[in-house]
Amino acid sequence: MTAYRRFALGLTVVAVPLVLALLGPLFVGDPGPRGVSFTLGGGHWLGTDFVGRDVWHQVLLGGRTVVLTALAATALAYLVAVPVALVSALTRVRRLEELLMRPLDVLLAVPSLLLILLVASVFSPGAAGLALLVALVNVPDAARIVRAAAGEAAARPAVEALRMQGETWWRIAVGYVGRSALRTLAADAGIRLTGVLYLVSTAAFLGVGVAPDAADWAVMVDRNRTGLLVQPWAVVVPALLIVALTMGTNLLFDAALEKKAVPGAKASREKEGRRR
Amino acid sequence: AGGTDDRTQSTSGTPKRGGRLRAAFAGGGASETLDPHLANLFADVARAKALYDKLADYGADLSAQPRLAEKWEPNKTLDRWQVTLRQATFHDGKPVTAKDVLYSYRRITDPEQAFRAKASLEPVDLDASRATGERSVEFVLKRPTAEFPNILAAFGAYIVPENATGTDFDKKPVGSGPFRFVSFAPGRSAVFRRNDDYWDGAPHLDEIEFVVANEESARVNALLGGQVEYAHELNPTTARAHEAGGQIEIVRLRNSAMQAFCMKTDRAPFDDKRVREAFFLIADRKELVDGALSGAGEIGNDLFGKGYEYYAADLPQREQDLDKARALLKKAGAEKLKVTLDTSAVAAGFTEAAGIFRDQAAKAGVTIDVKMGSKDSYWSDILDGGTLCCYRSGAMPIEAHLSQRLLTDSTTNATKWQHKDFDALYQQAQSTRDKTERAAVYERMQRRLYTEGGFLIWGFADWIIGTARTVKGVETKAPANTLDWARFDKVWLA
Amino acid sequence: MASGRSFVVRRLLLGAAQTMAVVLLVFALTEALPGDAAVALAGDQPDPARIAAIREAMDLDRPAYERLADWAAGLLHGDFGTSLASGRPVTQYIADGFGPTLLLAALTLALLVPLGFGLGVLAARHEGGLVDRMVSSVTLAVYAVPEFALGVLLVTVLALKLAWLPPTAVGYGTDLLGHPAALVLPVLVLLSRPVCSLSRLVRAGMVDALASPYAAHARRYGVPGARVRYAHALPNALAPAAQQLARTVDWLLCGVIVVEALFVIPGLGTVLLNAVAERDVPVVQGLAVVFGVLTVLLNLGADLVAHRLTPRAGVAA
Amino acid sequence: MSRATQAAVAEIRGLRVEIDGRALVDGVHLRVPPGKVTALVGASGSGKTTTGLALLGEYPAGAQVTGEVRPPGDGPVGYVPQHPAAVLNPARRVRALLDDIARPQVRHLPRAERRKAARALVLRALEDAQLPDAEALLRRYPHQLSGGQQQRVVLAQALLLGARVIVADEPTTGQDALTKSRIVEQLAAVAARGIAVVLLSHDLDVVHALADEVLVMREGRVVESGPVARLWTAPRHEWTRRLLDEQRAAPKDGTAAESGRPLLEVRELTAVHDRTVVLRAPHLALHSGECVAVVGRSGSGKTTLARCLAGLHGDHDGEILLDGRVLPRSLRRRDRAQLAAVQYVFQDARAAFDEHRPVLHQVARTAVRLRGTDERAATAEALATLNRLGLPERLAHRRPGELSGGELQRAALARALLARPRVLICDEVTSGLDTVTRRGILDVLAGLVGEEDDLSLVLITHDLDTARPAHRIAVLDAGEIVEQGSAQRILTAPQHPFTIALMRTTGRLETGTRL
Ligand SMILES: Nc1ncnc2c1ncn2[C@@H]1O[C@H](COP(=O)(O)OP(=O)(O)OP(=O)(O)O)[C@@H](O)[C@H]1O
Ligand SMILES: Nc1ncnc2c1ncn2[C@@H]1O[C@H](COP(=O)(O)OP(=O)(O)OP(=O)(O)O)[C@@H](O)[C@H]1O
Ligand SMILES: [Mg+2]
Ligand SMILES: [Mg+2]
Repeated sequence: MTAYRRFALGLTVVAVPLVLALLGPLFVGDPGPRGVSFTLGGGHWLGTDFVGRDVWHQVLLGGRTVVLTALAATALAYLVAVPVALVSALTRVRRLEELLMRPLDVLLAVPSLLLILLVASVFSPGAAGLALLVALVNVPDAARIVRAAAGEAAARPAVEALRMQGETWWRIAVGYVGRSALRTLAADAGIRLTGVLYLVSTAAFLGVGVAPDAADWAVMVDRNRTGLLVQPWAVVVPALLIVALTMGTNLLFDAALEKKAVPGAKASREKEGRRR
Repeated sequence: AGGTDDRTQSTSGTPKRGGRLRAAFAGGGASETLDPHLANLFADVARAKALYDKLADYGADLSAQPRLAEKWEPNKTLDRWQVTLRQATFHDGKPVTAKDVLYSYRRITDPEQAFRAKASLEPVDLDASRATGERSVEFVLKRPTAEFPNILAAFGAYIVPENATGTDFDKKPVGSGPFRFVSFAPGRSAVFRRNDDYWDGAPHLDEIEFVVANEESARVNALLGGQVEYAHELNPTTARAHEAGGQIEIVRLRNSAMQAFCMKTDRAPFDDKRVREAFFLIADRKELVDGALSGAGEIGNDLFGKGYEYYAADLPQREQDLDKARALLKKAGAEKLKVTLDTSAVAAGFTEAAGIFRDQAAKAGVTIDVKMGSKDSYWSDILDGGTLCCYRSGAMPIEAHLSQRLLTDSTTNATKWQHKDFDALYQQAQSTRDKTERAAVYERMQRRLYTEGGFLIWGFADWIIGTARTVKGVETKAPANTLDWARFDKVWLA
Repeated sequence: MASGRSFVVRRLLLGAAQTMAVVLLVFALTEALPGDAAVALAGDQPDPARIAAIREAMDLDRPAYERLADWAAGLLHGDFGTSLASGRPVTQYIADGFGPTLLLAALTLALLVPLGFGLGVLAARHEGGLVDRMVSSVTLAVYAVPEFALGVLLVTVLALKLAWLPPTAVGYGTDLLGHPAALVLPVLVLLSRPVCSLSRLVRAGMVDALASPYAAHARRYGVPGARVRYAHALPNALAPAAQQLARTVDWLLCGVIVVEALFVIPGLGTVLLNAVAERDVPVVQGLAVVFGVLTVLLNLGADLVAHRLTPRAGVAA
Repeated sequence: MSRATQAAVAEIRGLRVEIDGRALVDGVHLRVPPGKVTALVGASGSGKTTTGLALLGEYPAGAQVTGEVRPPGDGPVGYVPQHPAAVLNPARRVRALLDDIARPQVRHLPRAERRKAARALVLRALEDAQLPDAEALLRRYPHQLSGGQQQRVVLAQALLLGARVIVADEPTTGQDALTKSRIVEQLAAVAARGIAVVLLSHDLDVVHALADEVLVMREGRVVESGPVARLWTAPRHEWTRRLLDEQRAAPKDGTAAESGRPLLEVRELTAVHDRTVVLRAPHLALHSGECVAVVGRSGSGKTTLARCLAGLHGDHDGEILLDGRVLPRSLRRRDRAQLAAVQYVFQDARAAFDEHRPVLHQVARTAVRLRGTDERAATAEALATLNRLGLPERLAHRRPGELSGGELQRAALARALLARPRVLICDEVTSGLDTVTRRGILDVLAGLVGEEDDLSLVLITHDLDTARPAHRIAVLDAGEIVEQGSAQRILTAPQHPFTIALMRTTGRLETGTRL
């Protein structure tokens, strides 16, 4: 009932891009002949893109890679960042923390442009390699934020009590400290997902991962931008889809983590009391 | 439609004197210099052109036009050329002399240095060449060179005062060009003032400022917002958006950039000329021009230099013929062919063309794998590596194209087109004094390239320039790199 | 806080090592990139003989470690070396690029901090409510629009259609302060993303902090609402946001390539981009030193904030 | 008396607070007259805290409230919560926490004087709350205070507030007899100023000394109420009688200590906080099957000692030996057997639980992790232990936030017991319990010490009553062990002046004389 309402907004917003992304490729027809790039009309109801392809056709095709690569890369980044951050938050050995975190700082200071360029030219990684690379670029950042969020929880007496019980590291780290930092983690992940989307498209242009003219919303936004004033749909539609995806996922996160009622906040409590 | 009218207007009318024109170019960042011999980018050339002169420069059909050289005269064997200089002075008041010319050319060919024009000046034997008078030079060549004037017009072969050194160029460059130096901030702007003593007539403008804006949309926005009056190198889409609007003028310089795929003829699968022909037949040139150039260009016929002097215009236009292509491939035993097409974001339209050609080839049963390469080292990577790549070239005389790219010892022979008989034809042309006879030899060479060459030349891109409506006198028939392109001494502000 | 001081000293020492690592890594990366300065300079005229000549002229024919050692030796005397491409001193490159970059960063930051924290706190206060949804949706939407598209949109509307502001800073060179109007659009575009990331993190921390018993206690005791939010709850929500802020400053100082290109601002991002494209190793190296030091200092700053805000972290078992 | 006619500052009528259909409190009437101390006493979990919070207009999350609550009208209400640590902002120093409250009080003054005036107010409040050495204290963060000090800081906040009503939820649990008696004086003085005080406590001595009107609660209902004198002399309800009887019954005295090789031995221990030595224990021994009580004033270093033993406080010199073998300084380096052997029950039970997981699960984990019991058996054992400590199954399935203070304290004890420790360190485990429950718990512990030979107890307390069943008592003062000996000797013939003072105050409070 109310839970339903909480999720309603996020669900509606995320539904369009998600459905398009997952089902689009199933309903896509024949691409048809190319037209002149960046034109409207001629049977292309969203016009043509930078190489004269039908934009709607590309939109239908372009969601799956976006969603999958971005999700995979983000997940991968956290898979590394969270344990690293939690180890360093929970350890008493300063040297271990420095050993884990300082090298990541080095990575932060290296322009990611250089990294991607290098990877682009030395290996020529496919989608999986791209996800790895993008994840790698995101690890130091994510690790620092998780570390900062976990710092306070890791020092709580509850952690001491868990240690006293001989609780496993994973339970302490993930089950308690991670759980306490969950909201920050979700917020960070939600935004990072979007950053990752665009990093994927930048990388594509430099020759990593997907082809530079791939049907991929982020790539579309990037590559069609020259025609923004002549044929805006080629940018606007995929951009809106990405906006919806970002907004929707984040709102869903928000709703999922919403406090049921805030202890100590009188106003909400009284209302609840009266509602009965 | 209105555009055409305006354009004729812009070159006619009475010039008005005065004003400052700001021109936006893509630039080279903080390492830009005003040394004309180091000129590499369009912005460098535009600045060099304003400050300096060459002995000759290219006309609209890429034939050499006299500039500082008043006239040139070869001997019988075409290996000694007498060049007479016109009366001109440098900005510091000293006359331009034969000594300056020889100094400039010697500087360019300095073995310690690596100036770009060095390769172009290679046929000249500078040790043997000498000044025969205050304003006359005798150039001794290593071999007969009928097209010697092209050398005088070569990219970067500017005349600087004797003893000018590297450090002078950034602080106080002195040339003989239409504008004098005022200030220069590398990667940002360069301001020049009118040279009232210019031999070709003083410019109309009081001042010209070159500003650097690497991003195309920044140049357009600056132009639309009245921050500059001239924006070089615009996208076709931008041109389309503003052509009708009337806010700004769009100038299209036709036939400026040759667009091609380049097949390495010395290795499989392109060492078989049937495969090369099949590829010629696979290309749907119209689709490529529409898709990759957004329609802003003309289709090509696998020959360089459409509209230039000596262009073999009589050869039939090649059309897509997938059936024939498939048959040829079959004959060559190259069914289910797989090739990698190298491309890179190094030039506009490259990645687009690659994608489109990949799809076209697929219809003929050829699988093309598009590989994005590093844009900073692309040209040197594709020179020897790979089998198939995207290629482009700015305007240059057909002779230069042949000599630089298609002879056994050419420095940038990207198609690996190495044939003794072809080299011989080139030598024959260079030793032929009569122009029509020479044209016939060029025709034979081009026919050969048309049937079995390594360049699949699918189009010629327009070079697009935007100007404010007040800017008049911008030449519209000058492909990029020619004399009248980016030339500001004939431009005025209405 | 003696332990605080030793913490800083240790981190600064480590920072020196980190900067060295950054420089080494950047050097290795630039070297590993295909092509070198000679190839880049040759451009579409990759005449092998010419490339070899350029290489010799630039000393590129010497082994990489020798060049690195020379460069490092120079650095010890405060000499950053000279650019391969132009022969001008690297310090000049950095000095020229730093002005505009610093100005943009400072302005952006001056707006970002109040805006990011303000919106984050506002959203957290109304968690789940209309205001929260609005703030979150709008900032997220703006975040998800690529900088480039946003820039073009703003320029088209505010500069070209309405003519309120100049569309670019072209021709102003480094004298941006003389043309403050030209800074408005770049700063707006620069703000668009960090406002979202910062406010989202602040919001996340604040939701928990505002719901904590100590915030309730302060409220109970009549501490004014704003004070409860900013003085009581915010410090407990600050650590991740401080990290994010450090990253943002880092980005503002080193990597606003799109905005610099779009508005023709010759900052450090452009210098880096060009230097990498030209394979101008000494310039890239010089920038690596600057970026390394900046990152180390910023990280240290953020960690100090986190350290200060979780005082218990030092004593827990 | 005139009480009935006097207008109440706040009033509750027929209050029923219900969660998931179960009433936490039901039909509670409460009038809070100004200048009087109204006390709520009752068993742990009987609804005292719930009622107290209702006076502030606060209820547990998801509660359904019926009845009439008239909270004190204008101005804030002073509140001393049962778990003071939770309301102290971990990121702010004590000074900031107090300044914020003092500031509005000085707003009427000219700007220049405000600072000084606020400072004076803060210092006064600290003094009133029995916190000497204010300067050092103000610079500290909450976690750098002992449990009792935290409680007094919160009390200082309440005193500083200048509210017309103060709700004090167990304000003396963390205090030793000396401090407690002074706090009682303070609260009496506060009431004398016309401020209404609502005292929620199971410390019947305090209630007797302080209260005017007493309400006795049980299972969410008020079973009896009346003036304190009447209640004490003639309790009507059987439950009230039991509470009082338990208090009066003198606990059994512990028997003499055993000798032989000590199970746990402390040698030359000096513990440091921030470079200041807070504890010096040259020698302390615990024999198998023995119960040693550590008694001392609040802030004397009892918790620090316990934490050293438990491996939670690494910043110390000296050795701690178990069975003659040195125990690793940090519990991270103790193996499972060592962890299980020495268990510690935290002073602040609320902070020591993971707020997201059900209590039962957390309790059972000890057996799973430290003894390798399988999940099912561990849960069963946890339930049994909880039951023995008076926590029924329905409570065990709740999360820590849904238990009362005393219930949680017992859960914490159960969690440690499930390790079957050889040494159990109890840090004020009975402070939050009513007399009846406390007796029960102490009996359970005594039983464990008696029956299973290998449980030895370190009982940390400032309540001499609680220390009475111990075999031996060690008295701590300002970080030094000033006296050590058999319980009997210490209680009957204390030698050190400090011990004597402590004994005397306890006695005085028991007699219930207002000072
Ligand atoms: N949020 C909650 N949800 C469900 N039950 C609760 C909640 N809070 C308290 N209870 C239950 O309500 C009863 C009364 O709790 P309350 O905290 O008022 O007791 P108390 O008298 O203060 O006890 P103690 O002396 O142990 O502190 C207890 O049984 C407790 O388990
Ligand atoms: N982290 C810390 N930094 C500095 N001083 C501390 C710190 N923790 C505790 N102290 C001080 O050390 C002394 C001993 O504290 P401890 O917690 O051991 O007292 P306690 O005897 O348990 O008191 P209580 O009965 O109030 O719980 C106290 O004066 C306290 O203020
Ligand atoms: Mg209670
Ligand atoms: Mg204690």
